[in-house]
Amino acid sequence: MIQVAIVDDHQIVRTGFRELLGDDSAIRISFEAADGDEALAQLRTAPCDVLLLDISLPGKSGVDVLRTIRQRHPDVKVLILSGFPEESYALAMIKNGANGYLCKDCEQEDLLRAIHTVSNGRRYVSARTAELL
Amino acid sequence: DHEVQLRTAELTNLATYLTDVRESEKLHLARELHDELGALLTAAKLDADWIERKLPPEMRALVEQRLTRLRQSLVGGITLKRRITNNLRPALLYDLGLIEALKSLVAEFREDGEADITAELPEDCPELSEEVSLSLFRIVQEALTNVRKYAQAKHVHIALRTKSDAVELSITDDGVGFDPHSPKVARHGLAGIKHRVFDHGGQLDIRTAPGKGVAISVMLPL
Amino acid sequence: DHEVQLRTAELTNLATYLTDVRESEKLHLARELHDELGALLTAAKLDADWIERKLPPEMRALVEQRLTRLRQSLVGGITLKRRITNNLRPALLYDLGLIEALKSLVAEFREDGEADITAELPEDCPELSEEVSLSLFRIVQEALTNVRKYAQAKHVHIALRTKSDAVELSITDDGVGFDPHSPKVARHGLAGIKHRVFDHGGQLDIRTAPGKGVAISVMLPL
Ligand SMILES: Nc1ncnc2c1ncn2[C@@H]1O[C@H](COP(=O)(O)OP(=O)(O)OP(=O)(O)O)[C@@H](O)[C@H]1O
Ligand SMILES: Nc1ncnc2c1ncn2[C@@H]1O[C@H](COP(=O)(O)OP(=O)(O)OP(=O)(O)O)[C@@H](O)[C@H]1O
Ligand SMILES: [K+]
Ligand SMILES: [Mg+2]
Ligand SMILES: [Mg+2]
Ligand SMILES: [Mg+2]
Repeated sequence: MIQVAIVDDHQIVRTGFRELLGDDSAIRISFEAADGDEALAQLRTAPCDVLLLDISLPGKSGVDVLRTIRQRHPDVKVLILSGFPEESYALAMIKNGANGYLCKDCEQEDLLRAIHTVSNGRRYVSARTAELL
Repeated sequence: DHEVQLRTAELTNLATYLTDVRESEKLHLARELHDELGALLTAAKLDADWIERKLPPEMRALVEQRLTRLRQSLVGGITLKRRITNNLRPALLYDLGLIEALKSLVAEFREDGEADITAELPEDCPELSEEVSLSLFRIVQEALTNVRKYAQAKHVHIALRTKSDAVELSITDDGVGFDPHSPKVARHGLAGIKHRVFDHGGQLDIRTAPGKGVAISVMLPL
Repeated sequence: DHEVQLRTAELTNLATYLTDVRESEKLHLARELHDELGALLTAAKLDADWIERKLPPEMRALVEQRLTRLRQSLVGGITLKRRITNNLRPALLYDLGLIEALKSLVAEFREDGEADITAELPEDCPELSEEVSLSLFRIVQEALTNVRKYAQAKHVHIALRTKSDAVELSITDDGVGFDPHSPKVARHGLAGIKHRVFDHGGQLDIRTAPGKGVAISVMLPL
């Protein structure tokens, strides 16, 4: 079972992702959080293998949350979900410790594949970003 | 004389205000578009995808064409929103800081392929205020736009150096240069740069002559 | 002295440019949002409605909840887009002209209920250029904002009169007024008005004193 957390400031988006992940029997939703502080608080007690992290959050930015998770929870895999195009962002996010990068308007199979890939300890990025790395 | 001084102060004030308000309006709009409209579009797309997946094949056939077009419209909307937002508010600058944002300007310029470009940027982003970061970003943006438009340069170099009490930025090209004393009118790009530097209490130095390229140096106190 | 003149000219130029570019950026964005994003959202909404209608009841039940939510998201997106666009570009001004746009500013002010307001507007919209219309609109907008913020007025009056070679605008209130000679700093509203009038080669007259209300008169040549 892969324990997944969803961090996004919009309920309606979290619900959409929750439903999308519901189709994969190997995935269980551990928790949802609406901002970085809530996510960090949840991580102290709730199990989490893969954390889906929105880049633009109110308060602490996604990047700050990512850096903190890297320090406090080195085993948690972080998959960045962004509304921004991969070219400009992915590389910098990977450098900051993300395990993968995905656009929010990706297809369901891409998201599921990404979750499985990072939970196995591998990196998930587009072919183009992989080349740049 | 006193009159003239008052008038200059008033105009300086107005220019500063207009520069700031333009940036803050853009920022506000970008947030609104990205956060609110972005969330609605993402949610709509997720629902459309779900419907597409969940309808049994024989029923899907009934509405397939419209459903596909609906999803295309949503992807189109998301892409458009992203482009508009990014123009308004250099997202990288706010999310990842000045260095990453400058790197992406440099990468963009390089992709155009009109001239070589090299950059000398510190590894770590120094602690700059949002205002200073934004001004430095806008200055590089304007300088590179000018290089594209006029310089016919072979090589462009950008350097950012931070000291304990100041940050230094330079943009240099080896292109056609210009006569800085010719009384051209609509130099809003350079006037804007000058005004930004003035606003931060910094120093601006533009070295150029016909055939000698252009070297812009900016020093902003921290 | 020559230096100072140059500097004043440069600043005036910059302020004009910043005023114009701010408006034109807004207009451009409003067009993009309205024409492109608006079209995509409308198309998406029509397709979602069509799907809702065409699915036989038993199949609709399967996806009803999502489909409803999807349509709500789209309506939310359309409403948001409309609000943003309207802020950017006084839609009425461009679609129906200055008179209707001013009427709507007046109606808005009246609805706030803080002071009476009367308006004396020509029935027919005279032939004004887009720039003149926009400037007159922004001037009234700023003047009414100031009345709301400071005047504590009982009554406000707006008049627009067109002559063969000029257009005259006045905004008068009977509120607390202010001392026009006190050296306050951040007067961007009035400085902006002054600059707009200057740009059109017009004349501005602001009459006020503590306790005497404020009367702003603008004359722009046609
Ligand atoms: N890198 C450069 N190489 C050659 N000429 C330049 C360069 N930068 C500026 N110039 C010259 O200086 C002039 C003023 O530049 P400035 O950026 O102020 O205004 P602009 O680019 O003409 O217009 P705007 O920036 O308002 O769109 C330009 O028109 C151009 O002739
Ligand atoms: N109708 C009015 N009644 C009373 N005082 C006024 C009125 N209009 C302006 N003032 C005074 O003149 C000052 C300058 O107005 P101005 O519009 O230039 O700047 P502001 O409203 O203070 O700031 P901004 O417009 O930049 O948000 C105001 O602060 C206020 O004290
Ligand atoms: K995002
Ligand atoms: Mg968000
Ligand atoms: Mg320029
Ligand atoms: Mg004001």
